[in-house]
Amino acid sequence: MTSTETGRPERTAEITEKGPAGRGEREDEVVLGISPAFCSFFTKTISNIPLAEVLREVMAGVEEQGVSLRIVRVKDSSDLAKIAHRAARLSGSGIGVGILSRGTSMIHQKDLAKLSNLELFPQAPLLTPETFRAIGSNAAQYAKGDSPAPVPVQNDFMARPRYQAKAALLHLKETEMIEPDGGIVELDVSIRRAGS
Amino acid sequence: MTSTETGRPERTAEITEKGPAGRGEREDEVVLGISPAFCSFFTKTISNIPLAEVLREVMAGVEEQGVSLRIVRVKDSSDLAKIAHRAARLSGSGIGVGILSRGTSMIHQKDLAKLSNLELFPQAPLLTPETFRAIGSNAAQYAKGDSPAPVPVQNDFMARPRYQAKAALLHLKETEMIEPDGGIVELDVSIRRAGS
Amino acid sequence: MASGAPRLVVGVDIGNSTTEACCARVDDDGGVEYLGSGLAPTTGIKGTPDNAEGVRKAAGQALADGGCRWPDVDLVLTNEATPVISGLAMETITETVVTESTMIGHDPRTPGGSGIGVGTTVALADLAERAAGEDVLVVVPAAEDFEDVAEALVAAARRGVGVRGAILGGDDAVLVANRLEETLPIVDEVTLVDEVPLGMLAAVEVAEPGRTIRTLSNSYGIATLFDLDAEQTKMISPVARSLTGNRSAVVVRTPGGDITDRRVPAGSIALRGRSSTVSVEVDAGADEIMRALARIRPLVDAEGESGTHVGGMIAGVRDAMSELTGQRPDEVAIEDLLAVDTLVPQEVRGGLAKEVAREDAVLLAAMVRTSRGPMEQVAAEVRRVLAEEAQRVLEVEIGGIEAEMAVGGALTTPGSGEPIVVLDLGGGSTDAAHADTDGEVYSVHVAGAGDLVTTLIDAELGLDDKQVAEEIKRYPLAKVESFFHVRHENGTAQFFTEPLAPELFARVVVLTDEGMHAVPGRHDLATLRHTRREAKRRVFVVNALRALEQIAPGGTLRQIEFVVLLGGSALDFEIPDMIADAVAPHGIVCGTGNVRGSLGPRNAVASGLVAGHARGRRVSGAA
Amino acid sequence: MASGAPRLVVGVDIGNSTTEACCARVDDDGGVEYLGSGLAPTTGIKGTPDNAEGVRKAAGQALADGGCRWPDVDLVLTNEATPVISGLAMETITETVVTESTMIGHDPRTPGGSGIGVGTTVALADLAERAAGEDVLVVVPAAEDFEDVAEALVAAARRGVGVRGAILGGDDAVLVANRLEETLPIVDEVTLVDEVPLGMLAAVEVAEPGRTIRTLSNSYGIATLFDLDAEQTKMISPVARSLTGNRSAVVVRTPGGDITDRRVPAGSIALRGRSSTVSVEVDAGADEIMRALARIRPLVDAEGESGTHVGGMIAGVRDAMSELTGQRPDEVAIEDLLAVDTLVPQEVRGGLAKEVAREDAVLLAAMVRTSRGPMEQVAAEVRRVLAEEAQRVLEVEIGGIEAEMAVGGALTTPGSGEPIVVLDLGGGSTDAAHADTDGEVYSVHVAGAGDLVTTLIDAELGLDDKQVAEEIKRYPLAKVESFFHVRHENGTAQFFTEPLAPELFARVVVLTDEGMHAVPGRHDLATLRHTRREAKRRVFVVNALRALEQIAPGGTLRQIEFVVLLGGSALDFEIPDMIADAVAPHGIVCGTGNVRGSLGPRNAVASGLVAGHARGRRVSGAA
Ligand SMILES: Nc1ncnc2c1ncn2[C@@H]1O[C@H](COP(=O)(O)OP(=O)(O)O)[C@@H](O)[C@H]1O
Ligand SMILES: Nc1ncnc2c1ncn2[C@@H]1O[C@H](COP(=O)(O)OP(=O)(O)O)[C@@H](O)[C@H]1O
Ligand SMILES: [Mg+2]
Ligand SMILES: [Mg+2]
Repeated sequence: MTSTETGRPERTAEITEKGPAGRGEREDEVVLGISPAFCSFFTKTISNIPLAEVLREVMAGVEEQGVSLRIVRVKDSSDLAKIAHRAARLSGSGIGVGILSRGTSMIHQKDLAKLSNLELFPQAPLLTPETFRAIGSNAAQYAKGDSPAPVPVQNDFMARPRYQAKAALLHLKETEMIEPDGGIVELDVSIRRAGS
Repeated sequence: MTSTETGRPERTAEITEKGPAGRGEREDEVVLGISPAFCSFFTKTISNIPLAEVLREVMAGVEEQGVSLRIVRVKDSSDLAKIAHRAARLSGSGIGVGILSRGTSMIHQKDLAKLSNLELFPQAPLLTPETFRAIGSNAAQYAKGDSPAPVPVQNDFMARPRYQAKAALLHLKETEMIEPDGGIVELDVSIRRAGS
Repeated sequence: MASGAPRLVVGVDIGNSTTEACCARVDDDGGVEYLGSGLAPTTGIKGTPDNAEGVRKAAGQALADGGCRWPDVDLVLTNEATPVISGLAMETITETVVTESTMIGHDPRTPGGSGIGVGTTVALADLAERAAGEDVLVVVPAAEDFEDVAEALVAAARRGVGVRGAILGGDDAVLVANRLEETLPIVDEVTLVDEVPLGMLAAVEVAEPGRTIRTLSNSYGIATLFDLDAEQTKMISPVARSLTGNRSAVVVRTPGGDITDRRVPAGSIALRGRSSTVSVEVDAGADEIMRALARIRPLVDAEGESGTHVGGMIAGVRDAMSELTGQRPDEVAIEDLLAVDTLVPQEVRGGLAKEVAREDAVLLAAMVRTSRGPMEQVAAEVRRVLAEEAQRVLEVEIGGIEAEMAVGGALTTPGSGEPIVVLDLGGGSTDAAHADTDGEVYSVHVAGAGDLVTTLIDAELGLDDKQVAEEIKRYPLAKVESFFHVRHENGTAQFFTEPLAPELFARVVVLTDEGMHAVPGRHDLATLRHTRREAKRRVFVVNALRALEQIAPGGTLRQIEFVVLLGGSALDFEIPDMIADAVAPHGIVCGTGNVRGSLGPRNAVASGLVAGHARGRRVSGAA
Repeated sequence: MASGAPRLVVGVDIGNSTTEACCARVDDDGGVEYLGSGLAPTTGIKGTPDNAEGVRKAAGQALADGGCRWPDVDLVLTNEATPVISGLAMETITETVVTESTMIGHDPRTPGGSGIGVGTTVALADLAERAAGEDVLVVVPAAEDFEDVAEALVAAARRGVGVRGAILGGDDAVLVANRLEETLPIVDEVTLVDEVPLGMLAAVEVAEPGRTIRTLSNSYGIATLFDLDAEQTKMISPVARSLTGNRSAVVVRTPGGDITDRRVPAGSIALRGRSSTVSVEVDAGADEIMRALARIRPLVDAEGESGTHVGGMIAGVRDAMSELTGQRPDEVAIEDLLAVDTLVPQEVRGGLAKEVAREDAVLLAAMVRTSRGPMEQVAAEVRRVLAEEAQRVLEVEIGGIEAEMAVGGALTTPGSGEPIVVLDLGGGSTDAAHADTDGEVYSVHVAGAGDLVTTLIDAELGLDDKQVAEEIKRYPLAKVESFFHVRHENGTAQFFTEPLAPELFARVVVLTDEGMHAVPGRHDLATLRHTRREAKRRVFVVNALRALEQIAPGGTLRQIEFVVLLGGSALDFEIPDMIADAVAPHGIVCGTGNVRGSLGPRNAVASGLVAGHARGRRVSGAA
């Protein structure tokens, strides 16, 4: 069930760059790292959830837990582990979230090896807006020192072959959008209802 | 009672620079920041405690608590609050110690305002080797999340006028030694018994 | 018994959980040289031929440990192995039931705002119709978007509607609260929000972080808000009680609805002693049951009132015992009972938000001593199995009385002396044996030991996983605070140079011998620790004291000088200290046994068997 | 009483700690309209003319609150103010004394290494002389440098000396351990290290972080190490007990020395009832004393055995009371006692490392009702003071019986009804009043209330600061984990945008109404919380139950339907919940009062005075 099917009002993300991202000082923050083409070239995940909706849900999940969020764009990589790990290392709490344009996501922690993670959501086609809310919520709970139950991930072996080709294409495009010298920039994100 | 009076064997500090100091990753570390002329131009505190002894005691105080220590030299300032605060901001635990050549010391934490501090030892003439041990010990305890009782500081109003002139001179010299572009460098310190 | 060269003797103790063995050289004049010892899980039910495999393993270990070989064994001694089996049953005796639709707060993790709000419940969809000046609490389905909700609330408030709080289906309370113009109490995650009755007077309370609600947990607080009379206040009083300790709550006043703190008709239990029978209501609680038991001791049998919960409990224990032992259920006699009061988490019946209440329950551990088992059959099977090992027929004898052997083994603990009491803290039962200075031994078995502790931990934490409960019982706890450090139960931090595994991050862990294991669920360290220690106290401290009372000369604990703790649960990291603390005021030296100065609380009976044999040799040699 | 226009009436309740007031318009036919209320600390001892100042302040507040002026007041009613005064005394009844030089471990914060080592104590200076093969524990003065110490230990070990551990004067254990070639247990911060006897067999044990020692805390463990016989083990057993729960310990075996867990001869207390006197040993503990008291209730007076500790305690209470009231000490009668078992930290006598042991103590709270005070003098002084305010003579009357007034006030709590019990949880005493449906009131005062809780917290934590103890009692705790967040008692984190004050960093804090205050000392949050809750339970739950038993019809709590909690301690954030939990099994509705639907547990007597007056008016009007 994608968000467009639930009849949610259409929303757009207004994103402005604020300059190179620094390391956060607040211990109650989560940093969300998005990929080069997220909300720029791409506007929907592989299963057609608007990326504005994805951002909004992660933001809401974090806010409900009373934790603050910074959003950064990792311009020089399309590697999810790298994006999430860098977000974690910029985060005052050490907790970061990475999301690729196609929807694949990961919760990371600064002291973990890059190739490890706290929670991984590999099957983008199965992720719903509720999953993104839960990802934000869990990341925020880790940041507070709580012990959240991992977000349940569905597993659908049928989904893989069906989406594999599309995923490969999306990845190619994402990788094309890399700016090798772009570094990590901090973003100002505001989500508006379309037309308002 | 200074260390030389207690008949301690003479010790020297062998200090080598390892390059610009980075932010620590370990949560169980304390960073000790020393001033420009510490163990270079000066070898003793205002009350004639060898600076090698000062370093050794702080190192021992930290080690006894099972915490690790990095030592850095802040080359571009002779301001104690600045030195201690910078050390704290480089420290993985957020706890730093600053010491000036004349002995004045401070325990700082990264989130505190620069002009604030956790513990301040303003009267250098009254500090003994035991105080420096206790400073290391308390800094390490803060790093572990314990709540140490602040190190008791003596207060001797007679000491001030007696040492004031000397302190001013020392400060002048320390300030002269500043290298404005020197930044903060990480040090390798080894303390040896003289002659060994 | 022929005298002559030293003989290689193996002693074997078949326990309910563990089979222990030792081997020793016993010389002509009764001198014993212990050579090795071994331990293996008991195979099959204690006292059945299945035990032989466990014996083979434990004895084999003991021989290997002593550098001996099977063919050189002269004699194998086993304990009597009368099975003492215990069964457990638990029943809740209270149950929180919500009738009609009065709702109780369920303490969501992230309520919004703070304060207390009183008003009439109104559906979000109907909010636009409410008139200015009306006090309302807005009820919001889970599917609604937080922005829309906040907008609607703000619009209504601007129109002059007295919006006093909100009740949300989704986890949106903070999101909504952050978008309002004033601070309102908001409770969320109300799963069955669609069943919240509309048009009713209701109250929402949210406390500041770290605090608990003060008004809705006070009967008179609710009475004040809803203008209740004394009769109505009596009805609402269980609501207030069930909200105690919450950070947030909702109470809806429905004309017919209320919450009952129903006591389940648990029934009574009849305790038959030698001369009289006492009947006691189970819902009077564990203390009352144990007092009744003390009055009629020794217990001959216990019966549960048929058609009641306790009837089912006792019948269940009896059936299980009968199945295990092959005796007819009516032949099974319950010789001891331990009742323990406990609180178990249960979902509130009729609740609207999957509320969980901690209900009172009574747990009964029953101990049954079966008719003396066909020990000769066990010995025959052991003989058969060991003949395979030795490649010849081995002499296998059934040794002396278990309690005497235990005392004999315990007395090899340095520093112990007579009059001594041995407390064997096993899995199913706690066994005490007293030897006076004449060597006269008297013993008693009481129901409940290590396995009951595990069961209590499992039930009280709602784990439904015996293995996890067993680990919580056995090992200290810590909280993983970062990838490089944990904070121990006692508040000290420990740092590591290698990062901990990702699945341990932010979890409470048990520090097992094989490393840290994360404890599943959301219990915090303090709760886990409290539960663990209370379970141990209620089983082992209670049992130690009542076993000692039954066995001490004249029932006076002061007559005992030494207590030696044996058995698997004496290996526990805190049970021995708890028992020592409890008996200290009676001037008793109490500690974990150290059999033969080196084996800790293990191997007492096996060692005692060999020692008893050697004494026999000495006596017969002297004769 | 003249009937006519509505009158402005002020009700005043002079309590031991607090003076409360209200003002109301009482009309001709007994209708009451409450206008305002006020509260001030009581000035002077309750029942003395000094109280007038507090009355002026409280009543002035009430008038201001109600928008009234002094000149318009028609009548001031005060309570009877019979002083019920309570005194406290505490004595330890055990004392750990180290004779000669056996040493006990004192749990330094940073011991070194781990494991257990046994050997002969040898001074560092003499280590070079020890022969290879000898097992030694090295005793090191505080002034030695850790590098020198480590070098000496390594050198000796290389020579083949069995260096098994070390005992250090300074805080150097980890430093030394880090410089050795093998892991050895090292205990440090042994203040009186120079007094450790040399040439004696000793053992050092250090557990892994987060664990506690297992061998030296077990009597048989020590017996095994030192090869003790049963008699010697009995002697050493208090040592093992005192080491329980430590992470490290040292035990030195000295021929004559040992540790006694001496019971202080506390003496006995004679409780005189109406018909009989019972004598009970204080060191039998609080439960025994309270059981004896229940047997002879009502208490007429209590006497302590002269020449003993308790004799001194009771005499002290009596003297203090006599000084307060001006009665002769022998006229002072103790009408109730509350005994509480407690543990207080005390330095071990004869210890070598400032070891602190938690000693058993009994705390006695005594309640004395003085002969009815010269209430007319109080009224006269109140009249004089208030005349200043009103610029004319005011009518000041002594109102009805306090208990009746309290019931009257409590019944203004919404939802309450008769049969009601009022529990006034004050500072010095817990007062209960029962009114049956005929309005018959019976009351009882029992010793011990909020001030006793504060005293217990103060003593058990070794704070020696009543103000800090009072804050720990009143407010929830949190741990400051960074400059931007705290973790609350319940485990939840709360973040702040502004950094907290430096002096709060890493401390346990109380969340007072004026912000966070750091708790001095090294107690962790769990200990503080446990101490706080236990103190409240032992005073208020115990007192609530015994007061209710004394006052309930037929002593049966089931006969009570409503309990309304009043007084300062009913404002506590957890005491009312604890009492409600304790009485819930008896089917009682219990909660904090809400006088006149808005004042919470305050102002009951003051309001009751006015209500009583109004009733009188109505009756006289009707007559
Ligand atoms: N290291 C340990 N710590 C705590 N409990 C233990 C330990 N080892 C075994 N136990 C407990 O001991 C009990 C079994 O005791 P054991 O003496 O082996 O049984 P039995 O005497 O019935 O054969 C079990 O409840 C088990 O959990
Ligand atoms: N907010 C509060 N929380 C907990 N205890 C309180 C609070 N306010 C007062 N107390 C306690 O109430 C007691 C005094 O009660 P009070 O009714 O004023 O005394 P009295 O009836 O003796 O005049 C003191 O022990 C004080 O610590
Ligand atoms: Mg929420
Ligand atoms: Mg140390």
